[in-house]
Amino acid sequence: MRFDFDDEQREIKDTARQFLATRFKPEKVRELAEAGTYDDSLWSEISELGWAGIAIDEEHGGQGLGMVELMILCEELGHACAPLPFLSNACAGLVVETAGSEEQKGRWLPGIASGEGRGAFGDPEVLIDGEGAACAVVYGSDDEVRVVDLDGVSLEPLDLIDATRRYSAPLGDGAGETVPGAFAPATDRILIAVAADLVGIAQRAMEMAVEYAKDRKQFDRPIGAYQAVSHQCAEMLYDVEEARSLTYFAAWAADAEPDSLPMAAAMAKARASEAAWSVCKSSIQVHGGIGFTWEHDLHFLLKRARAGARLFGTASQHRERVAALAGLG
Amino acid sequence: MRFDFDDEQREIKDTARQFLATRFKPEKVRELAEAGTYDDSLWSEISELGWAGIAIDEEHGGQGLGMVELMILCEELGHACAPLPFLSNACAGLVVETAGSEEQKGRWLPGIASGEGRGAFGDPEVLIDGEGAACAVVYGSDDEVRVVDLDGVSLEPLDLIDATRRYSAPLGDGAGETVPGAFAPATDRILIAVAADLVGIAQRAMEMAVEYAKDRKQFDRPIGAYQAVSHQCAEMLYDVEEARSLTYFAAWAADAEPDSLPMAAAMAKARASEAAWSVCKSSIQVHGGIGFTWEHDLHFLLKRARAGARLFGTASQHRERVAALAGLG
Amino acid sequence: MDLTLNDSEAAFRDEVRTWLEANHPGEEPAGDIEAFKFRRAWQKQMHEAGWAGISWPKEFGGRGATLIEQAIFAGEMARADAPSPANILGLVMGGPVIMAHGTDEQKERWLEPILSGEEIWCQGFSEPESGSDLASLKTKAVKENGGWRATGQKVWTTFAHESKWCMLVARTDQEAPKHKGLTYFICDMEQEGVEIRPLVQITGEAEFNEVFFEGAYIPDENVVGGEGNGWMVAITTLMNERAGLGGGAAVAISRDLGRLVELIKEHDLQDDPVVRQKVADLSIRAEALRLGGMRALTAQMKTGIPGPEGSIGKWEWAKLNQDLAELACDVLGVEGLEKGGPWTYKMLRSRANSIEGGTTEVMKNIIAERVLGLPRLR
Amino acid sequence: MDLTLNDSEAAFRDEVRTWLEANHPGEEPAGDIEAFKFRRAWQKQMHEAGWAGISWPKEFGGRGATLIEQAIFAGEMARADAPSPANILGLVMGGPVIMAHGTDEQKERWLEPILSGEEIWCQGFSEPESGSDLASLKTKAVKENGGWRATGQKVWTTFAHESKWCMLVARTDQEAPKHKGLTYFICDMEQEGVEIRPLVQITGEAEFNEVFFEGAYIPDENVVGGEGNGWMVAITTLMNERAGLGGGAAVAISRDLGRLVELIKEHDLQDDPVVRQKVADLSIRAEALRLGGMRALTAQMKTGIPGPEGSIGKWEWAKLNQDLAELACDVLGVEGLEKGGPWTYKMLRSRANSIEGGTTEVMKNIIAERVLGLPRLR
Repeated sequence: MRFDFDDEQREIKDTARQFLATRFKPEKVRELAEAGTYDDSLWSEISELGWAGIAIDEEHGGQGLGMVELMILCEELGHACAPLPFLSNACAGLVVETAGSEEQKGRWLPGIASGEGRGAFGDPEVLIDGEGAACAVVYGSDDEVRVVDLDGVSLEPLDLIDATRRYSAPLGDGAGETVPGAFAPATDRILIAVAADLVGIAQRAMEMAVEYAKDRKQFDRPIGAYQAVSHQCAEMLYDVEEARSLTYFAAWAADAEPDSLPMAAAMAKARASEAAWSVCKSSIQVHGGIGFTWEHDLHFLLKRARAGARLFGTASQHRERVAALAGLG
Repeated sequence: MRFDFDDEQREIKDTARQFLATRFKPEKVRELAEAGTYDDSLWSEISELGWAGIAIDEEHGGQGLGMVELMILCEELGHACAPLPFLSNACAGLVVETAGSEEQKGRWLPGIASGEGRGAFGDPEVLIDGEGAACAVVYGSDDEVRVVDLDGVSLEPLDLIDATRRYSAPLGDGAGETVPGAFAPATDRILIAVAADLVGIAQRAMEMAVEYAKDRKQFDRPIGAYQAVSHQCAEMLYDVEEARSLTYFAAWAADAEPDSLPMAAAMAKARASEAAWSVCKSSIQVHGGIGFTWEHDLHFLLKRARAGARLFGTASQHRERVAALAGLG
Repeated sequence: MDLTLNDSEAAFRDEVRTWLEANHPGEEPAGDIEAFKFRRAWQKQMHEAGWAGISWPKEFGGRGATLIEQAIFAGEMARADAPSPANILGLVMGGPVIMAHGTDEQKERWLEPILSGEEIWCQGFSEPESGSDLASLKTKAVKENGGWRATGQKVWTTFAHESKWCMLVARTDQEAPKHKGLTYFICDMEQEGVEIRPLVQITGEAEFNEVFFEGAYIPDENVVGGEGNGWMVAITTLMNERAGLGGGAAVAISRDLGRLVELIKEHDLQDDPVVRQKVADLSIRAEALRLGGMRALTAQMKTGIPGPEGSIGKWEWAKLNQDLAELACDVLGVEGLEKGGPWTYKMLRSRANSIEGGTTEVMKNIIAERVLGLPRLR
Repeated sequence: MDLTLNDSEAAFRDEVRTWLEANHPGEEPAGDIEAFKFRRAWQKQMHEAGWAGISWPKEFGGRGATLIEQAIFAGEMARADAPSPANILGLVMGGPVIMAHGTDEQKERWLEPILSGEEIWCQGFSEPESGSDLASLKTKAVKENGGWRATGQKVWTTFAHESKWCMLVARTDQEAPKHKGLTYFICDMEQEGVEIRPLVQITGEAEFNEVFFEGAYIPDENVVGGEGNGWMVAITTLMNERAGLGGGAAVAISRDLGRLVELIKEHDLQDDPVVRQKVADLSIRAEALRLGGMRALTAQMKTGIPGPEGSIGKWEWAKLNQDLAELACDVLGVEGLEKGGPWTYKMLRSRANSIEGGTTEVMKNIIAERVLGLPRLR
């Protein structure tokens, strides 16, 4: 029993943290978010590191690692608030790999794994990162999941508050080809990926609040010496750590204990959705006026947290699933 | 426009506060609660002051005052945590007066008003203060309200945590005589009476916490100088004042603006139920270990708050009513 | 207790309502400059009808309305969704502070143009390093023949670029203890030593500004309340602000709540028990806010000054506004994430409600210390 | 990450489980004295099978189990709903403190009777005037030939009337600063100078006692860790307490959660969406508590000592236990108000969870200061 990363996983995490800290400095995130674009060369660089295909099997050009490794990257990308089409591509990969036909796998996975033919991801409400993607994996309103060739498809951009990702209007149920396999396991894994992004966001927003509370003085002492502030920070840690425990466990369960996956994934998404939104709000409160300005970086986190909490099912919806799985039928 | 008591109401409140402070000192409340009895002479004394019939019309031996005056007494009785069959008797009076037949009024109101032939009060779950009462007003599980002559009826005591009132098992739907009138207005008034009791309890529990926070020293200063404590106290005031505003308004509406009564009463009961329970819990927390001992008086308040919050409909149930009245149908 | 309006109050309400129905200027135009022009015209119109200085004494050109009439007026303005007059800070802070602490010359010079909206006022209190701890402000003013030179930075200054005058608190004595040594100035914004930069918020709008004073000149006659009395004068101003801006809050929330109920029905969620519990909770808190306002007003009528209990209302209002907008966005789904959507805007904008005008933490301190009598922090 | 048990751990778990199934002593009898006798016999039985001192090194008669084995054991105990051994404070606090700070003679004298349950231990730290601020304690001990005379009052002492020994912290130097000048004694409870009064709680039960020391005699050889080192020794004890008592908490909560789900079905509320949201919320928090415990254990295996993160678990557990019991009582309706009902008892009893063993406010301080590195309060 060991609830901690092994050396290889630790290495992935540390490398990702360092790499992202140099590539996605706050001013870079701001530049991309304000322009509403991605930096293709950064995507290439990340793909060359093998991140895009981290959880895709080697046969299709991936690294063949597991959900834990994918989750580690997602958390770090959330922590960096990185504008990248990573999450959508990973989600597309999870579905095609788990539920796609052999033909679909052969056709789409190599591009997803190499990052050169990205997958977009959508549900009946929104499509994420469709622009520039080769294909889109789309959850339909008819409970079918389809792979859509995006070649020649025109997209209608949606201008959402989260400027670190690209959104467009949903594709509808007409296009594409149904995936033949059971997609529930992929869906659960997708929840974990988003939850990890949210954990990273929450962690970052908390770090910023703690940092500020140590520096900022009011009434002749650091505001972090007042319980009104320090206890808010303690509550942030409470939220972050609960969300993190549940998310890490869910990722491990995806790899090692599939029976526990559905409950664990629903719990992780529910808790991480609430934690990220709540921590970002508290962090603004701790920052006071400055945290409410555009020039401060907090709002990029706040908005990404809000979007992530909403997408792929809200906390309420996942609690409803938890209730059913917890024995209330 | 004046959201405050007039001189006469202020006088009633001050007199009640003073009277109850001398008659229901904490040691007296404890003595009665631990013995599980009422003090009949105190009931007689209170009845002689005209309290039992305060809102009953003069024709039937009451004082003919309104819901505001009754509410004032209820709040003060809650504040004193007084073990008395006042609330049940007042509830019985409200129903018979508002919805009873002339014959029922003539038969029961004079005793209720004088306190010499008390009314008990019950719902499908519990009967309050049946022992020693002349009659009981009972809400049946069949949506009928009945007056039951308690002469010769044997009661099965229920041992609830609230030791400041006497409870017994419900009478069932068989006995008694249906009240012919519309009882909804009486029901709303009953909610206000209970809400006022809860406001009084909350006020008292808050006063005790504030007092303690001023006196008790830890780490060389009064604990009330720490925001962890002082902000909890501020939150108590927030709860108490919201519950109070809503309860006072509902009482005024009962007397002066009947159209607003149903919504106002539901709001008051919902908010006061949560406020009293929450303030009592916080007060224990502020007191620390000592507040958890039997020898401290807080638990009598806590338990009365819990019972009051449950009886006559929970906060959830009344919020459901509010939602309907607020336009959600 | 009497929560109805008496005949004269009811007549007043009808008068306001009728006037607003007949004179409502319609929706604000888009664009900051256009919107401000619109509100300036609206204030002129209000002033001509005698509504601009509703709380001001008649001797200073106001209507001398009672507190209740003021509350009725604020409620009717909110009910009609009428825009604020352009010179709101002049009306609720600048004017009252001049009337209370100004010289006759100052009253003569400044009051009328405030009322008419001819001269807009802004407030220069907050600084980057002094938010809740106002007395720690660093902007300083140094004596220079017949006047002062002010240097420093202010933030959260509304409509600075439209303003003629700034209520500026600056340190004039470096040696004196923190709360002493401050002086309250009225500084001319139309001069070289004043630079204004818009401060964009997380909503993407620039409702506020940063103002840089770099040797801005202020003549002696623009000192209010005497040298070194700035703290005391500023406190009066802030009390006026909190009382003056809070008036229509409950009405505005109740209007938003009505919109939320409609939204829920449009999304066919009216039968969802969880949504119903939340709406009921918001309704109850909104009603408590409204009633608490009436109680505070009654108390103020007795004592003459707004009591510290008002801090509960500020706190309540902030939380309520935030929770309401959040629920609306939840109901809207992805639409509630759309940039520029009215509820999305409100959800983001409301995050500042628990910071601006005194943080919720400061409100709790005030309640603990001044209402409950708990020992002062530290 | 590997959250499964390895073969040897799984074998250990099976061993514990099998033994508990075969040896579970059944339900505790009613009545405090009977119940204690029962638990004493149970401890004897555990000791004979080698389970009593599970965490103790083998050289002192324990099993020398790894941290994981200890956690497994606590989990299995909770799972089987097995009673605690009678001498729980001796096992998790008294023994470890003697092993860490005691002399060879002390180890020889005290350890074996702790394990066997022959001599029960209690804890004399808290006083009426010193709760969270332990160092402010007032009980004093004065030197007297070959020993000390202790005078003062302790509270929250569990099983004082059954105890042979009390871990007593008393002030031995009035002049020294607060945290110095304390000494850690092992005081014989069976003497005239010790008076015990039951302390009835809001539940109506007397789980704790007040203990009055009136010149109680303690020989020099009963000082642990040396005169004046009481604070340091006490802190070790408390750390052991928090780690030792927390083990089965998550399992116990998960068992209660299962009961709650059954209760909800019995009351036909399983389709109520509001109830479902609440149950899910509790389930999620219970799972987070369980997983957080595993993370803390992993960290402790690396560093050797329980980290300050454990404070999150204490806080989580308290709140969760309270909310769970409250929901159960809500579901029960009037039955949830009945004195003596198991859920009613739990609802009342759980109010102390956020106070005992360190208040939630103190937990937040610890997290803020020791985990997040925020400046110390004051």
